[in-house]
Parts: sequence; structure tokens; C-alpha cells
Amino acid sequence: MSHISPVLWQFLVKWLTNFALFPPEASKIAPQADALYFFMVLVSLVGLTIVVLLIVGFSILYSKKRHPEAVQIEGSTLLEATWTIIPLGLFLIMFVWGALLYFRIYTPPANAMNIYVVGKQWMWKAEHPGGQHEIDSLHVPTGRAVQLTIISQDVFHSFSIPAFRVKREAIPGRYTTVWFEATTPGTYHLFCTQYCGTNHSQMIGDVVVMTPDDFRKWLQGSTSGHSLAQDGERLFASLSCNACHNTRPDARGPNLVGVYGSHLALANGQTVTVDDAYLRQAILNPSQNITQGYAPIMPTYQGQISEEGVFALVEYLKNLDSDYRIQQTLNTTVLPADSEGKAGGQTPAAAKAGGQGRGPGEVQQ
Amino acid sequence: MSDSTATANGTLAEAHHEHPPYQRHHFETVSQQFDATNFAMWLFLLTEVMFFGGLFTAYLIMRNWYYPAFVEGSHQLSIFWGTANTTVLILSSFTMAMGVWSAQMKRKGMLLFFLGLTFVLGLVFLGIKSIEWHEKWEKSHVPGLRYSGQSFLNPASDPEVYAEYHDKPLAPDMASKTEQYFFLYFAMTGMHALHMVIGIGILGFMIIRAKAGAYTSGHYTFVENFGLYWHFVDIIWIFLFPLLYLISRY
Amino acid sequence: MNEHHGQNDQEHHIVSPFIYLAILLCLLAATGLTVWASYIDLGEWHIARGVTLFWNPVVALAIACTKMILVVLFFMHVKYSPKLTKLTVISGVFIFLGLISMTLADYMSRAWGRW
Amino acid sequence: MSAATIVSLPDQATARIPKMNFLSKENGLLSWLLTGDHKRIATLYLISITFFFFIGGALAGLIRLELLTPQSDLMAADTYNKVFSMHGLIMVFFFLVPSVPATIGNFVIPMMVGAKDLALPKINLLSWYLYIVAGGMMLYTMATGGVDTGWTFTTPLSTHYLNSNVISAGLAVFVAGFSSIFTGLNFIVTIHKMRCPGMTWFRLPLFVWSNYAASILMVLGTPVLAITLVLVVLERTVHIGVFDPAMGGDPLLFQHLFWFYSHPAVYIMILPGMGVISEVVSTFSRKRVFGYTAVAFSSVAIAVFGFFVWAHHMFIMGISNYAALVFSLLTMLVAVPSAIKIFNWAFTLYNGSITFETPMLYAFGFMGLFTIGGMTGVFLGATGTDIHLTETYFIVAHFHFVMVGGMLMAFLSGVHFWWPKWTGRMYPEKISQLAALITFIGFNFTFFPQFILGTLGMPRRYAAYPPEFQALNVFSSAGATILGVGYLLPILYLTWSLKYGEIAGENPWQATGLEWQTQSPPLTENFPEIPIMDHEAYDYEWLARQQQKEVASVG
Ligand code: HEA
Ligand code: HEA
Ligand code: HEC
Ligand code: CUA
Ligand SMILES: [Cu+2]
Repeated sequence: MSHISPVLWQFLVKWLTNFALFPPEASKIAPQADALYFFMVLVSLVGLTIVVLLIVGFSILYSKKRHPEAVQIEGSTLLEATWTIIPLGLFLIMFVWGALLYFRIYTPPANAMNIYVVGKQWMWKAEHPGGQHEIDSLHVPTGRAVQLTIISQDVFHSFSIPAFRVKREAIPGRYTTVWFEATTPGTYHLFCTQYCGTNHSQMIGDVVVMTPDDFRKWLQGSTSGHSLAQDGERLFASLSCNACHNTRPDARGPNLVGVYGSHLALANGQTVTVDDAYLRQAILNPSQNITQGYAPIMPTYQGQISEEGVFALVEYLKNLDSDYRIQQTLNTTVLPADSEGKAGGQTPAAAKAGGQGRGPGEVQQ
Repeated sequence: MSDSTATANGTLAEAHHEHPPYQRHHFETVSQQFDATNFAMWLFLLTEVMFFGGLFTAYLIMRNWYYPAFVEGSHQLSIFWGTANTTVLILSSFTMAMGVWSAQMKRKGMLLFFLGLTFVLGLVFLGIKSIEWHEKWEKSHVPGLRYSGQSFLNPASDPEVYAEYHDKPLAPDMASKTEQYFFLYFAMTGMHALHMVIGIGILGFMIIRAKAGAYTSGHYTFVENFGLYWHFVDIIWIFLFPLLYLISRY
Repeated sequence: MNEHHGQNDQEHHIVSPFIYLAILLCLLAATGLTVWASYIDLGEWHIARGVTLFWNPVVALAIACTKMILVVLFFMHVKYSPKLTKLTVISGVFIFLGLISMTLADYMSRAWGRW
Repeated sequence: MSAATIVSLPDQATARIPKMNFLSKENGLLSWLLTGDHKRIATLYLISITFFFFIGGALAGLIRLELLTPQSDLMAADTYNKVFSMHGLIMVFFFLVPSVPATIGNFVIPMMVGAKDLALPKINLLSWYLYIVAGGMMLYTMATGGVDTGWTFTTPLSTHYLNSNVISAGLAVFVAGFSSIFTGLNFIVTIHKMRCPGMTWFRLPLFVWSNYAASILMVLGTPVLAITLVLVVLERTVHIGVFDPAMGGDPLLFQHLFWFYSHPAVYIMILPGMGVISEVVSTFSRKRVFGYTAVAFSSVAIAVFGFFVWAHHMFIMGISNYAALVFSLLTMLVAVPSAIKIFNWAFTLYNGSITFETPMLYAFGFMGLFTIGGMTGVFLGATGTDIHLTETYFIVAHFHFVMVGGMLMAFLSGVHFWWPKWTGRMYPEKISQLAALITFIGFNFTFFPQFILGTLGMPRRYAAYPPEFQALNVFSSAGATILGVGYLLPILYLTWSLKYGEIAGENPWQATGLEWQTQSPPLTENFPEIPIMDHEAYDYEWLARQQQKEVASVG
């Protein structure tokens, strides 16, 4: 069979076997998106039918043969209003419906599990909080909201999972987010949809949706040995962030414990909520937003940390919650075996952060 | 509308009214011609507004992001030269308006005088501008070609400016953003200066034509329209001056 | 042939040189004013949490706008021009502001809910 | 009233091409290259844009050939990227933007308003020269390796990551932009200042209205593109960081500025075509356009609202959700006037006396295809569905439906419609009707499957794609071949008709526009005498009276 031209072969076989005219629905949002899509298709079909019927009907009724004399009419305000208001109404319905969908897709729920994604020419790299790295693929469990924090290292890319009906641009220099909840296990396409240079069409991969059990197994099987936060902690020490960010009373930098999610008063009088994007900005462009009460002395780490490194730092800072402080005051010796690697993972960092610039005795303050 | 009548009328049409020499054949009256070209000039100015609009948008965004860098960048500009240049340009706008007036009054001598004055003031403006640019070059403040953020990392290394504003050193990442400021400075003043150069060129041409009495016989459309252009260029500067020079001078 | 406001060019309104002179003085005065004002800290206005208005740039721009209006109305004769010219100027300003304000609105509203 | 609207084609056997006309007035290359005559400039434009259309079309052929198989086997990915970039750039800036306005608009607008020429003939000529210079730069770009930015010049890809000819391509578009600005400026001035006595705004043909609206967009939108491209070029040459985030710039700023022009540009590309449809539908149904005022104002509404929807190209790019909301709402508003127009044209047929010459067939094609294209635009305008459909073949299908199915159909409709006026000769009717049919069929074959592909998620600008998308791509490529034939035919028979076509006479369609009341081809000055407009636009009764008078006077 393969002797005949590959084109013909493909045509005959693939066409017949993959007679799919619609993508699978594999996320919770997909049926909702499709509902609106089909509504729009319906409206369009009705509209198109009306237009075609009018054209064909009038063409038959008033063709020159049948109707040699045209009757001049001016127009009709009533009709004019009809075809202004009805389409407007329909369009507005689509607008509201679409906007609801949009806000849903781009507003991750608070309890979502976060995966970091970095796009670069021409591959996708995903970083799980547990320290699993993937290239050109993404493993996610069903039944759990997954939030992607996306950034590009060079040019615009776009992270697209058609089966989930979600897509988000990966922008250089800024985090974007999107979320989904997968419903059906399987392997789905992952595309880069924003044109990004020569191998744009090779920047593809698989999204593997697994049952929660399988996913847990996968996580365990592909762990790199240390969590993302632990990587971050290591970076935090090796970049000497803790030279300034420590708990000493005379620390030159603010204490970063619990900074994530807090409202930070800035020197210019504004207030910001610290989120992932803000943390990234604070590390790479520290002087753009100066925290109130501090001097703009923090050096920029632009060009010194890869986007993956920033992810690690962000993940680390995110998990520096107030527990840490308590543990620190309790003279951190216990290493709770928290399997999630959450607060426990940070404890050594705490020790280090506290311990580097000064004697351990002072930690008690 | 057969052929013969068409051609007959066609030739007749030309001879219909006695047209002044400056009236183009496709206009019915001089007034129509004036209106049309005047309106065209206004439309052209609209395109210019939008052209600068892109730059202004970029400027506003960058200024909001990198305000400290913009402040210190701005401190590098000389208020003295800036104010002087603004004055020069406003004066030239005035002389241009007077030029149009002289053309309207058909006073050739005065027209020549005012056009000449405008010409000179335009040159003065460019002269001052080039002094300023030259200074930026000396201080390595020309982004892309010759740039150093030394004056912002260590303001004291720049005694003149430091004496006046006592700027605190910028953090290195913010200091690097002063390049943004200077790029916009050069882009905006450069684009403005380009318009001045073109304007001065046309002014020169107009002076020659005015000597021949071209504009003082009642047909001053060209002078009037050029005046619009010149005033427009003035207006751009009126905005550039506070935006670029007068950031946080206190 | 339409919207002609005069039969011949002599009907154009001729602005008296004294008006030009007055405008010139106003412009020069405004220039002085704007330079002077830039040396004074005019303070700021906290409109809401996270939204602050600084008076200095506002004043500087207000003066610039005044100067522009003077130039447009008198030097550029718009005050004495047909409606069409006025409309042209206004539509230009409108689109210009549209470009700037809608772009900036995007940037500013990105932080909404984040302060 | 009764006799008023019967079509009475003139006796073409007796008609002759008038000896004195704009084509024959002067001879020699120089008389063309230095001409101020809007009709000659329009002719120059017609020839030049046809040239570029075929280059763009050949590139489209290459695209479709490559996409026949899932692998990138015909050409390397790099080459493919250059091919579609050049295709987009040439088709948009060198074909579609100048298509109707600079050719047909240039040719008929002065006649329609009853003027001898455009207000600024020299600027008009300058506009053509700028176009040629820009075109030359584009060809240079292509000859020296092309450019692979996509037609959208996306930063920072275009400014820092590609080493193709971005600069020359950018400057070519810059120059072409000024060509388009000058055309638009000229139209606005002409329409305001050059109307003949009695030609009030509401007596203007709708073609003039829609070109007026498009001209506003050209004049106010294009300069923003110009400055944006200047910044891109500067960023490439002196490495400034306005758009490059690594240097503190903002790539979204580029998107804002680019789409501030390029969204209005899509209306620059459609409005003049809509004008053609108004003329054609009215003429061939022998009826005044239904709801003249509504159609006229809808053009202006599209132009005004069209300026404030640009960020719908950036919905997934990280603009603020609230901005997305506003821009989406405005997008919905701007879609309504288009719907109004479609229905008004449909109702123009009502109680008419319809004939089905080629221009009318193309116009019908326009109405159907533009409805599909426009409605799918609404899919994209609704933020939620845009997330799934953006950057896929759904968009490719959307814009080919509006640009090719819409504007190109309208352009061909207009070319056929005014061909007799332009050349004095008729095109061959039967074969051209066939060509219209072929393009319609070929078009649907080519682009309808792309909606399905897009829904399935096939990304655009892909040199290679997953094999399961092949079947539909093969369909599409096959359709493109048919489409190619459909576009090749007119160029053949229209050229043929220059010499062998029947003599058209003054007003072969019995149309009412002033341009039809003068000889074909017209005099250099258009009219023997400046006409006086004493009736409404599309007043077929006036036309009939006029003819009776003429018959009476001859008899
Ligand atoms: C001629 C060109 C043209 C025209 C006229 C349009 C018209 C419209 N376009 Fe399109 N568009 C493009 C050319 C055009 N577009 C191009 C080239 C791109 C891609 C650019 C790129 O990225 O490369 C694009 C992309 C594009 C996007 C961006 C998608 C994305 O990147 O994510 C959007 C989003 O809103 C959009 C929307 C619209 C809308 C709402 C209209 C409306 O104006 C359409 C209005 C018309 C109608 C609505 C039809 C009339 C309706 C009826 C008669 C039926 C009514 C009946 C009932 C409702 C019952 N277009
Ligand atoms: C006016 C605008 C215009 C026109 C008329 C066309 C016409 C066509 N376009 Fe194009 N197209 C664009 C504007 C236009 N396009 C734009 C803006 C893009 C986006 C670019 C980007 O992403 O940056 C695009 C992108 C684009 C793509 C997507 C590429 C990709 O994303 O990977 C495709 C794919 O099918 C395509 C196909 C076609 C086809 C088949 C035609 C046909 O209609 C053309 C038919 C004409 C001919 C075929 C010419 C006549 C015949 C000959 C010259 C003989 C030779 C013929 C053959 C070899 C077949 N176009
Ligand atoms: C030279 C001292 C110094 C070093 C080294 C330093 N910082 Fe900072 N950092 C500061 C100061 C001072 C501030 C407060 C002023 C500001 O916002 O820039 C700050 C602010 C921050 C903030 C913003 C949150 C807040 O509470 O203001 C974050 C996040 C941060 N630093 C993280 C880091 C990380 C991560 C590193 C190492 C990669 C680091 N810093 C290294 C001094 C430092
Ligand atoms: Cu990455 Cu396309
Ligand atoms: Cu658009």
C-alpha cells in the first residue's frame, strides 16, 4: 500500500479514519465554550439563511423577466430598526456570554494547583512545584483545577490546548495565567499558536491528562529529587538574597516572610498586592517599585537568573508563610516530614537566611 | 452629448471664465482652490498629529513605568536652552503669522522681512537644538550610539547637574532605563527637528518666490498653508517642552 | 462649490497684527509661567487607594493646552475659519485622545483589583 | 413612472468609441508618467496592483502547495514563513488597501461628484509614485531573501530575533502608507470641496460615502503605523528598547500601536468594496438603494467605531480583562452597521427588476461570503470564544472570507461594472459570468474547510501540522487551484476585450451615476461642461425622463 504516493495514501486513509470535524472536549470549560460556539453557529446560520433566502427569493420574484418594471420605494424606518435592533441584541448576548466565559478562563480559583510554564524558541518547559520538569509536554490530573503561570524567555509564544479550549500568550517579561480543569484522561495536542520564528510549527507537544492516581505515580516517578521551592531556597542563598532579606532588625531589605499575598505600601504612595508577577518584577526590576521605608539598593538580577530560576525563587517566596517565622523563633531544629514539601522545605533556608550574616544566637529575636 | 458637442464644449470650458494664472484648471473658482488646499493642509496636519500620537503614547507609558529615570534624565536637559528655544519658536510663530498678514495686505517688503525673520529664527532653533544634542553626545547620553549611565549611577560625577538637583543615585536597573528617556527625547525632538528642517527648506523657497512677488498679488494660499504647518510644528514643541524638560524640577 | 464662505479671497478674515502681538505676549507669559511652576512642588492628590494625581504635570499640560488653543485659534485662524475646519481640528484631537486614553486605560486597569 | 425603469440597452451596433478621450488625448510614456488626470493615474494603479495581486497569489499557491502534506517537505519551515509573510504583506499593503480606492475610487469619484479631477492631482500622482517606490522596495525585499515576520511585524521577534530583511520591508510599508494617506486625503478634500452645483451630501452616490469613510480611516490611522514602523526600524538599527522587554520596552505597546492602524485598516479594505456593492445592486435591480441614509451613515459609523476596537486582536495577550471587556463591546457595536448594510442591499432587490450580469453575480457572492466572514468576526469579537479560536485557521478563514470573499469580490464586481466606462468596451458576458461562478465555488472550497480546521485547533502560520488535519487541508489546496483559475480568467478576457470587446456606449447599464452621463471613455476633463445635479442619487425615473427627452430631440 505504501507504494502509492504518500499524498494519496494519506488522503485515502487518514481522511477516512480521522473524520473528526470537532475537537474533543476534555476540560470543564470546554462544554461551556462550545455551548456559546454552537449558539453563534446557529445565529450565523439563521442570519445567513435569511440573507440567502432574501437574495434568492427576490432574485426569482423580481427578475427582469417576471418583473420588468421596478417600483421605486424609499426605505422603511421600521425595517431599518428591526435589522438594527435584532442583530445588536444578539451580538450583545454573545458579548455578555463571551465575557463571562473569558473571565472564568482567565481568573484561576484560589485553590488551583500551580504549574509554571516557560516558552522559548522553540520549546515549552513546564515546572511542577514538586520539582518535576517536562519539555514539550504537560502532565495534569483530572478533577483538579490547574493554573498555569506562563512566561516567555524570548519572543511571544502562545500556549494552546484546543481540547481544553484554553490558550494564553506567553509574553517576554511578564507572567500571564490561565487555568483549566481536565476531565477526560488522554493525550491531547499542545500547540504554540503565536508565530515565533522559524520552528514555530515544531513548538508542539502533548498534554497528558491522567487520573489523580496515575498522576501521583507520575509525579513520584519523575521527581528530580528536590522541589521547586527547594531549588528556590538554594538560589536564595547562592545569590545572597539573604544578605539583605533576613530577620535581623537592621536588615537592609524587608522581611519576605508572608510577603506573598500581602498588601505592600510603596514609596510612591501606591499599594500593591504581591502576586507572582509582582515578585518577579521585584527581583528583576527592583527599583521600579520601591517598598515604603526602604532605599532602592537592591541590585537587579536581570540577566543573572533564568526564567526557571525566577520560577523557583517565586515558588520559594510564595511558601514562606508565617509558619516559618514561628518555627524560626522556636530555634529551627525540627524538620517536619511534610510529604508535600511545603513549609517544611523552607526550614533549612530559614536557618541559612538567619544564620549567614550573624551569630545564631540572635535568631531568637 | 454627442462627440462633436463634447469636444466643442471641452475647449470652450477653458476659455469660459478669465482665470488668474495661479488658478489650476480643475477648479471652478479661486476661492474653491483656496478652500480645497487649505482643507488639505488641515487634513495633512491631522496625519501629523497621529504620527506624533504614537510617540506620545510611548512616552506616557514609559514615563509612568520609569518615573525616577525620567526625572533624572530630564534634569540633564538645560532649562535655559529649553526655555530659550521655546521663546524662539513662539517668536517665529508670531513672525510667520505676521508674514501671512503681510501677504494678505499685499506688502511685499514686509512679507520678505517676516519670512526672513522666521527663517532665521528657525535656524536659531536648530542651532540651539544642536548645541543641546552635542552636549548629550559629549556626555554619552545618545542611546544606541554612545551611552553611559554614569551620571545616574553616580550623580556626583556630573557636578553641574548635581549642584542643582542633588539627585540620589539610581539603582542600576533604573539607571539603565534613562536610556528609554533619552531615546524618546531624541526620537521626539529629532522628529520635530526634521519637521523644522523641512519647514525651513520650504521657507527658503518661499522667500525666493516672494521676491518675485508671487504671494502679494492676492494669491497667498501657499503662505497661509505653510503658516499652518509652521504653527503646528510650534504646537508640538509646546508639548515637548514641558514633557521632556520640566519633569520634577523642584 | 459647497461650503464656500466667500466669493473671493479678499473675504478671508484678516486678523489684526495687534491680536497677534497680544497672543505672542500671552504665549511668552505662559512659557514663563510653566517654567516657574515647574520649580514649585504643587503636591499631589490621593484620589483613591493606589490612585494618585500629581499636580505638577497636570498644571504643565494645562498650560501647554492653553498655549495650543491660542495658537490654533488665532495664529492658525481657526476662530475665523469655517465650521469644517473647526470640525477637522476637533476630530483630530478626538482620535488623538482616543489613541492615548484607550491605550493607557488598558495599562492602568491591569492593576485593578491588585492594590 | 411606469416607463421609467425599463432597461433599454442602447443600440451598441451604432455606438463608436469617441475619438477624444482621456486615453487618446496624449500619447507616449511620458504623458502617462507625468499625468495629473485621475483616470490615467487610476489606470496606472490598476496595472500595478494587478501585478502585485498575482505575485501575492502565486505566493498563496505556494502556501497551499506546501500545506498539501503535513510535513514541511516542499520548502523548509524558514522558507514557508517567508512565503506567508510576503503573501500577507503584499496582499494587504500592495493589493487590498489600494485596490478599490486607488483604482476605481480614483477613476470614478471625481466624476461621481461632478468634478474635473481630484482636488490635488499632483498629490495623486505622487501617491502612485510612492506606491511604486514602496512596491520596488518590497520586491527588493523579496529578491534579497524576503522577510519572515508575518504581516504583523510582531515585536520582539521582528526587532531582535530575525535576520531577514525586516528593515526594507518595514520601510516599504511605511512608504506605501504615505501613498495611502495621500489618496485618502485627496478623496476627503475632493468630496468636501469639489462637488458640482446641486450635489448635496445626500445626493452623493453611496460609493462616495463609503470611500469618504475609508479615507478618514486612512488619514487618521496610517500615520500611527508609520511611526510604529519607524520605531521598529530604529530598534533594529540602533538597538533601542521601546518594544523589547529585555531592555525595558513593552511589546504590548507595539501591539497597541500596530492594531490601532491595522484594525481600521481592515475597514479601509472593506468600506470601498461596500460602496461598489451599493452601486452594483442598485443598478442591476434598477432601484434606489433601500434605506439610502442608513447605508450612508452606517459607513461613517463603521469608520468612527472602527477606531476604538483595536484591542480585540490582543484578547489573549495579557491586556487587562476590563479593557478586553470594553473593546469586545465596541466590536459588537461596530458589527451592527455591516449587518444593516447587508439587509439594505437585500431589500434593494425587493420590487426591483433584476438582471444578472457579472458585477451583480460578484455582488451576490460578496453578500453571502461577507455575511459568513463578518459573523465569524463576531465569534472572534466575543472574548470567550476568541480564546479558543484565535491564532488558528479559524482566523485565516475569517479574514479571507471578508477580504477575499468580500473585498476581492467587490473589486472584481467594480472592475467589471466600470470596465465599459473605463475602456469604452464591454467584457464578454458569458465567460465572465462563468469566472464569477468559478471563483465563488473555488473560494468556498478553499476557505470553508479552514473554519473547521481552526475549530479543531490547527494553528496558523504552521509549515507542518499534525497529520489528522490533512484531509481538510487537501480540500483547501484543491479549492485554491480552482480559485486561481477563477482569477486568471478575468485578466485574460479583460485584456482580450480591450481590442475585441463590443463598444459599450455611454451608459450600457442604464445606471444613474454622473459618471455614466458622459462619454466612455470619458474626456480628460470628464464632462464637456460641469454638470448640475438636480435629482437624487439612484433616480431611475430621472434617467428615463432624460432618455425620453433625448429620443424626442433626435426623433
Ligand atoms: C476586510 C477585512 C476585515 C473585515 C471587514 C473584518 C471585519 C470584522 N472582524 Fe476581522 N480580521 C481581519 C480582517 C477583517 N475583519 C483580519 C485580516 C484579521 C486577522 C489579522 C491577523 O491577525 O493577521 C482579523 C481578525 C479579527 C479579530 C481578531 C482575532 C484574533 O486575533 O484573536 C477579530 C476579533 O474581534 C475580528 C472581528 C471582526 C468583526 C467583529 C468584524 C465586523 O466588522 C464584521 C461585521 C459583519 C457582519 C456581522 C456581517 C453581517 C451580518 C449579517 C448580515 C447577519 C446578521 C444576522 C443576524 C445576527 C441574525 N477580526
Ligand atoms: C487581500 C488579501 C489576501 C488575499 C487576496 C489572499 C488570497 C489567498 N490566500 Fe491569504 N493571507 C492574507 C491575505 C490575503 N490572502 C493575509 C493577510 C494572511 C496572513 C499572513 C500572515 O500570517 O502574516 C494570509 C495568509 C494565508 C494563509 C495562511 C498561512 C498560514 O497562516 O500559515 C493561507 C493558507 O491557506 C492563505 C491562502 C490564500 C489563498 C489560497 C488565496 C487565494 O485567494 C489566492 C488566489 C489567487 C491566485 C492563486 C493567483 C492567481 C493565479 C496565479 C498567479 C497562477 C498561479 C497559481 C497557482 C500556482 C495555484 N493565505
Ligand atoms: C542589597 C540588598 C538586597 C539584596 C541582595 C536583595 N534584596 Fe530584595 N530587597 C532589598 C530592598 C532594600 C528591598 C525593598 C525596596 C525595594 O522594593 O526595592 C527589597 C525588596 C524585595 C522584594 C519586594 C518585596 C518587599 O517586601 O518589598 C522581593 C520579592 C525581594 N526583594 C526579593 C529578593 C530576592 C529574591 C533576592 C535575591 C535574588 C533579593 N531580594 C536580593 C534589598 C536586597
Ligand atoms: Cu512559539 Cu510559536
Ligand atoms: Cu480587527
